[in-house]
Amino acid sequence: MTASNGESRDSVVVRIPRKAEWVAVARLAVAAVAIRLHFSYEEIEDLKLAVAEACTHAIRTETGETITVECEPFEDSLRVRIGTDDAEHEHDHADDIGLFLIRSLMDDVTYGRSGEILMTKRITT
Amino acid sequence: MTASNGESRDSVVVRIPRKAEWVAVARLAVAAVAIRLHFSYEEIEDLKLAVAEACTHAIRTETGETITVECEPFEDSLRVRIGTDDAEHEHDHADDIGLFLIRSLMDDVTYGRSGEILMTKRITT
Amino acid sequence: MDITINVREERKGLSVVELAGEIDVYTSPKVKDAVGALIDKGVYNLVIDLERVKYIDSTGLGVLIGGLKRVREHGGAVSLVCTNPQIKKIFDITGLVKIFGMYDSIPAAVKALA
Amino acid sequence: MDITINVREERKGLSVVELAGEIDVYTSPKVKDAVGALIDKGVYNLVIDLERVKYIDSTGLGVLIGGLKRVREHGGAVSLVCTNPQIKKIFDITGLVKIFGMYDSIPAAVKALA
Ligand SMILES: Nc1ncnc2c1ncn2[C@@H]1O[C@H](COP(=O)(O)OP(=O)(O)O)[C@@H](O)[C@H]1O
Ligand SMILES: Nc1ncnc2c1ncn2[C@@H]1O[C@H](COP(=O)(O)OP(=O)(O)O)[C@@H](O)[C@H]1O
Repeated sequence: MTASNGESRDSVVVRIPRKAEWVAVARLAVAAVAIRLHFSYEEIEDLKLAVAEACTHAIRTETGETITVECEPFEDSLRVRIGTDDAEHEHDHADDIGLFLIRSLMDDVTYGRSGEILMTKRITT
Repeated sequence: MTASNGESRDSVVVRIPRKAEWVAVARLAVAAVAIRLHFSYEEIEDLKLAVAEACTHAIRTETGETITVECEPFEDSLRVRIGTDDAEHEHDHADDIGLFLIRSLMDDVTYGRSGEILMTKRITT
Repeated sequence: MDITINVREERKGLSVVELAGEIDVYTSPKVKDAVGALIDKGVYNLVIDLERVKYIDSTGLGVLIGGLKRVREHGGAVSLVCTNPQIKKIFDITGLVKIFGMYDSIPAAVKALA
Repeated sequence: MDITINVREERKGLSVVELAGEIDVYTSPKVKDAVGALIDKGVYNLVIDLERVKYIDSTGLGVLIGGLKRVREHGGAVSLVCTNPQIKKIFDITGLVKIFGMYDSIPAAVKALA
């Protein structure tokens, strides 16, 4: 399902209120995970943008109180799962610039049944 | 119990593996929350250090797989609760430099029954 | 994590909007308000200086596109000043580089609106 | 979020350890190893340059204290170079400023070990 090889090591989870003011916290936390995994500067910027776009999408088109961002590091990649605490409604993944950017910047993107976005970025060394 | 006034607004939660390599992620995530709350540069550095010391304490003297850092913003302060997912053992809050630094840098510190550390930093404007 | 906005009138009907910081879902409404206020005052030629912008996402792009649409209705235009490769990349990927004029300096961007 | 360590021999038995980055529970073992290796080689006078250290916590302090204890057993000493107020504050709070010599420059720190 993803382009990653190897077992996942540890996961880092960040939960923020589903509000614009907290998106920067999710973005920076994922950047910190990516720094630890030795992603390049440009890859980290790509990840930050993709995470922000997924959070913005959750704020604009999903419902629920919180957004959960789960970072699963693999040997050669980072998988990020972004979803809300409310899976009980219709999900709109109609295309907009945000989703287009996610697909452009990440190596693998899937939309989960419950409205979540699962995306993987490979580490190019 | 704490020195804070006002209702808590939103909480931000970060969960990391109880391993040294992930402490920096918790530290940076709390710093990002503190930036949003307009803490001063020096206060943010104090908070980062206190969070790192609490995580280091959890790594050295507690058990469990993960460390959870919960940030609860109030009007005039930030309360941070740091604990592990294992509350089933004896807790050692014997004094060391780390706990001493936490008490020096934060405005209010309490040790929870299940080994967690609850600490509050006020925003001085 | 926040945005600073400075507006400077270059000449009648042409202003330079200098943005500094991060343009995201939280801060872009402030940019939208600042650009909207200028257009409401009849300023239809805008240079938007992104040199000190460290981060922009689709909400920021949306604000710029919205501004461009509004000024075009009055025969105006928007020129961007941007040399940061990470930010240029986002305009490249989305194809917006073809819709906005993008320049390396404020004088070049102003000249393009002459 | 990582640490860079550079060791330079100033003269026989006196080395300058230049640290850059963050010294925390993850990176301090690297500092401990570097300092330990010097002491094992018989270098008992150490200048530890913290000018490019952006962050230090109790694990970093522990490594410095541990190094100081070991060199003192051989009549040596440790001088720190540090002007960053946030880092000085931590040495102040813990009282360690009285145990280490703290100086504004490498020459001053070297001189103190003469
Ligand atoms: N690549 C593009 N080129 C030109 N216009 C675009 C492009 N992508 C999106 N737009 C337009 O920009 C505007 C803002 O887009 P977007 O931020 O995705 O949605 P929203 O309108 O919900 O903010 C929309 O009117 C959209 O049609
Ligand atoms: N203020 C201080 N002054 C002098 N020595 C100290 C001070 N605080 C701690 N120490 C000593 O520094 C060493 C390291 O302390 P610490 O990092 O707290 O514990 P650990 O030994 O578990 O790493 C210990 O030997 C301790 O006795």
